[in-house]
Amino acid sequence: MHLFLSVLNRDLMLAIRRRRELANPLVFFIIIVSLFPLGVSPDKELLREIAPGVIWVTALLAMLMSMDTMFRSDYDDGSLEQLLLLPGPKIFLIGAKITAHWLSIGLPLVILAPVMALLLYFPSHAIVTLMITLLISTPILSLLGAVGVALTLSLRSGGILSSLLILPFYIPVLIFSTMAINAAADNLPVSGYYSLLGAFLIISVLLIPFAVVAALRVSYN
Amino acid sequence: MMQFIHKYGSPRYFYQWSAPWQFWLTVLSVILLAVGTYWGLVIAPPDYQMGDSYRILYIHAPSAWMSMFAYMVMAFSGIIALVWRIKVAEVVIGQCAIIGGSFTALALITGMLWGKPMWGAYWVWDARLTSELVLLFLYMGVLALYSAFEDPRTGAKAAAILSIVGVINIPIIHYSVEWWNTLHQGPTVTKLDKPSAHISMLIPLLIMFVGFKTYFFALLFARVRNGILFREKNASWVKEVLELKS
Amino acid sequence: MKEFLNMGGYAIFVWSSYAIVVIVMSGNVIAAKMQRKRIINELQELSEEE
Amino acid sequence: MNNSNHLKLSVSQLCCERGSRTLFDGLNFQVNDGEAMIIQGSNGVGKTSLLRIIIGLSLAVKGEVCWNDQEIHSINEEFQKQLLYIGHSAAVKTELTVRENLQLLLRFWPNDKVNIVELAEIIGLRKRLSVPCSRLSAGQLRRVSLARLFISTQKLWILDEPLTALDINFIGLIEQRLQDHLKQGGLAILTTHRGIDLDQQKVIVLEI
Repeated sequence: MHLFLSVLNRDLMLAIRRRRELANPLVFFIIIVSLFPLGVSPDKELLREIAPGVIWVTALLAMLMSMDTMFRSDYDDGSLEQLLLLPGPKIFLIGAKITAHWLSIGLPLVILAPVMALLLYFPSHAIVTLMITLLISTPILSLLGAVGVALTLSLRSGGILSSLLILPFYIPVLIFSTMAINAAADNLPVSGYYSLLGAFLIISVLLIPFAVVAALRVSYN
Repeated sequence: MMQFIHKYGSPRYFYQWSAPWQFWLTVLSVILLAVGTYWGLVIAPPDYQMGDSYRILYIHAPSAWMSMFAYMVMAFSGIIALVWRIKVAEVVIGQCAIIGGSFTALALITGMLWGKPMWGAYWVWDARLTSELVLLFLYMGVLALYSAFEDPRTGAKAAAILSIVGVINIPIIHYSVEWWNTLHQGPTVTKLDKPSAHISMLIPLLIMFVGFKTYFFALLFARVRNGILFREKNASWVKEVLELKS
Repeated sequence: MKEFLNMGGYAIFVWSSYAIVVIVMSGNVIAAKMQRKRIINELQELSEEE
Repeated sequence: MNNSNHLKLSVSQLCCERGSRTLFDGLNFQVNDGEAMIIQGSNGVGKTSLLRIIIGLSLAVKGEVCWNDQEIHSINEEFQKQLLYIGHSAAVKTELTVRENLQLLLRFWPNDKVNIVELAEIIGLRKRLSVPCSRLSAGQLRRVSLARLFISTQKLWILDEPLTALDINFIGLIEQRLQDHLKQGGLAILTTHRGIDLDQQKVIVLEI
């Protein structure tokens, strides 16, 4: 636990120092979402129709963009191997790094999403659902992304490859989240979707760190 | 268990015992595929609603099935490769990805060719086609990752981890797609599925299933044997084998 | 024979899909054979060097 | 076990491959407490790979590494408690100041006998404590990472090219520190191009 906290603290400290770099995915998110009305049409009905999908896919891409920051710099300057050599279970270390990543990218996205939803005339009563789905799902995106990044760490062009590997795994989260949001927009019950997404989150939290540790071992071989 | 795996997984021993298997599986698959195709195209009666177009399913369904099966095999050998560090299992992963990928492509193409007359469009976001498409993406990922490493052993280990994560995800993806599909589409579309049970239609389907399976294993054995020869090029037994060959 | 080839009007779809399957599956086999040839040649060169 | 003065690191029948070529095979050696081993060899013979295998970061194709006769992966925790490894990348976060980096070192490898200022004094960066490491020279970065040596309570030191980019008097300091470490019954394994003068009869030289 001490390991978890100290690594989390370290990564957050670094995140604060890198805030400009970390802002990029958020700016990307804002720009892409605002491109859709320009590209498709400013028609209220249409935008309201596509809003959940647009916001979700864009958020997903923004997360992917930021994935490389999770391990890359630590791998390059050799501090990742130092961390891996710390006594204590490695999954705490990994968990801490993923948590830090989510706090510095995922959480801002969740907070930003409602604003973008308003740009797309998304009904305000469904915005809470939008935020909750993002709140539950973005950690899953961080976790899955960690696997991809860890696997491609030792490769030159790791970034793009890792997103290719991971995107298919994002599909269920995307489907259920957007379905939940649409349901909320039509004033249908959404608790079922929440519990499903919650189940995904729990499974991911329990299993994925082990996969990441294994992947890092491979990257160092 | 462990000794068993180590015994049959040692490259040299595998190379020996797999030879006859490969041969007989090849023979068997040729016969079965020939019989199945003839039966499916000629003997089996046309379907009362789909007419003759349903005969495509005799190759579509087995391809789709094998594309899944190949992924399972890949993930399973991935586990073996990671847990017991068996070289042969590592080879299997890479070769299996190639074969499985081609089956997935076949399932997609034949599915589209079936869909055109049935749905009037080459592509419909039908649950089965969609998850087949996702499966193709997964295979692409594994192949891309595997070939990205210049050291094949590292590549195999990485691909193993990815395919294991994938095999846990496939059911989730599949059901989420099904659900999404049922929500977004009317049930009017004829679902892409096995022909409505009539015994004379099912027999050729079964024959084709077995034929595809034997074909898969024959091909897998062939490719894995090649892979082993390459991987073990410095080992003495390989040289012996080759002296016999040359 | 004619209406067999005609496949009740679905000829293009049925035959093209069967053709593709045949091409791909036999292509796989040929690829494996060529892979084997390539590797064996390479290894023989390797052993001749020594 | 840890504080018994009969520590040893032994390597048996170690084999390492990169791609298809074999870097080394059947490698055997043993290092006892108070001994230092210097690994020499031209670039690309696998010095770094060997160190990575010894610290358990990457796996050998064959053979095993033992710490006090126990295979290191079977006693991961205990082994890593005794291990200090410094690779040839500095592992210093350039976004952070010298002080923050030293704080990180002390957080992950605690040693209440030392405080930041003393530590900075030793590595000669006292006046630059609040300078971001991105503004340090290569040599200074190296010193920040080598600060590990001066807070170390670990018995087994594994150093990959520790002396690169250092000036003469700091090299002297490091050599002194190594001597003390060996005197206190520590072990050291290091790779280096330039010679390093330690108490000669305690030094094993391994050529790979």
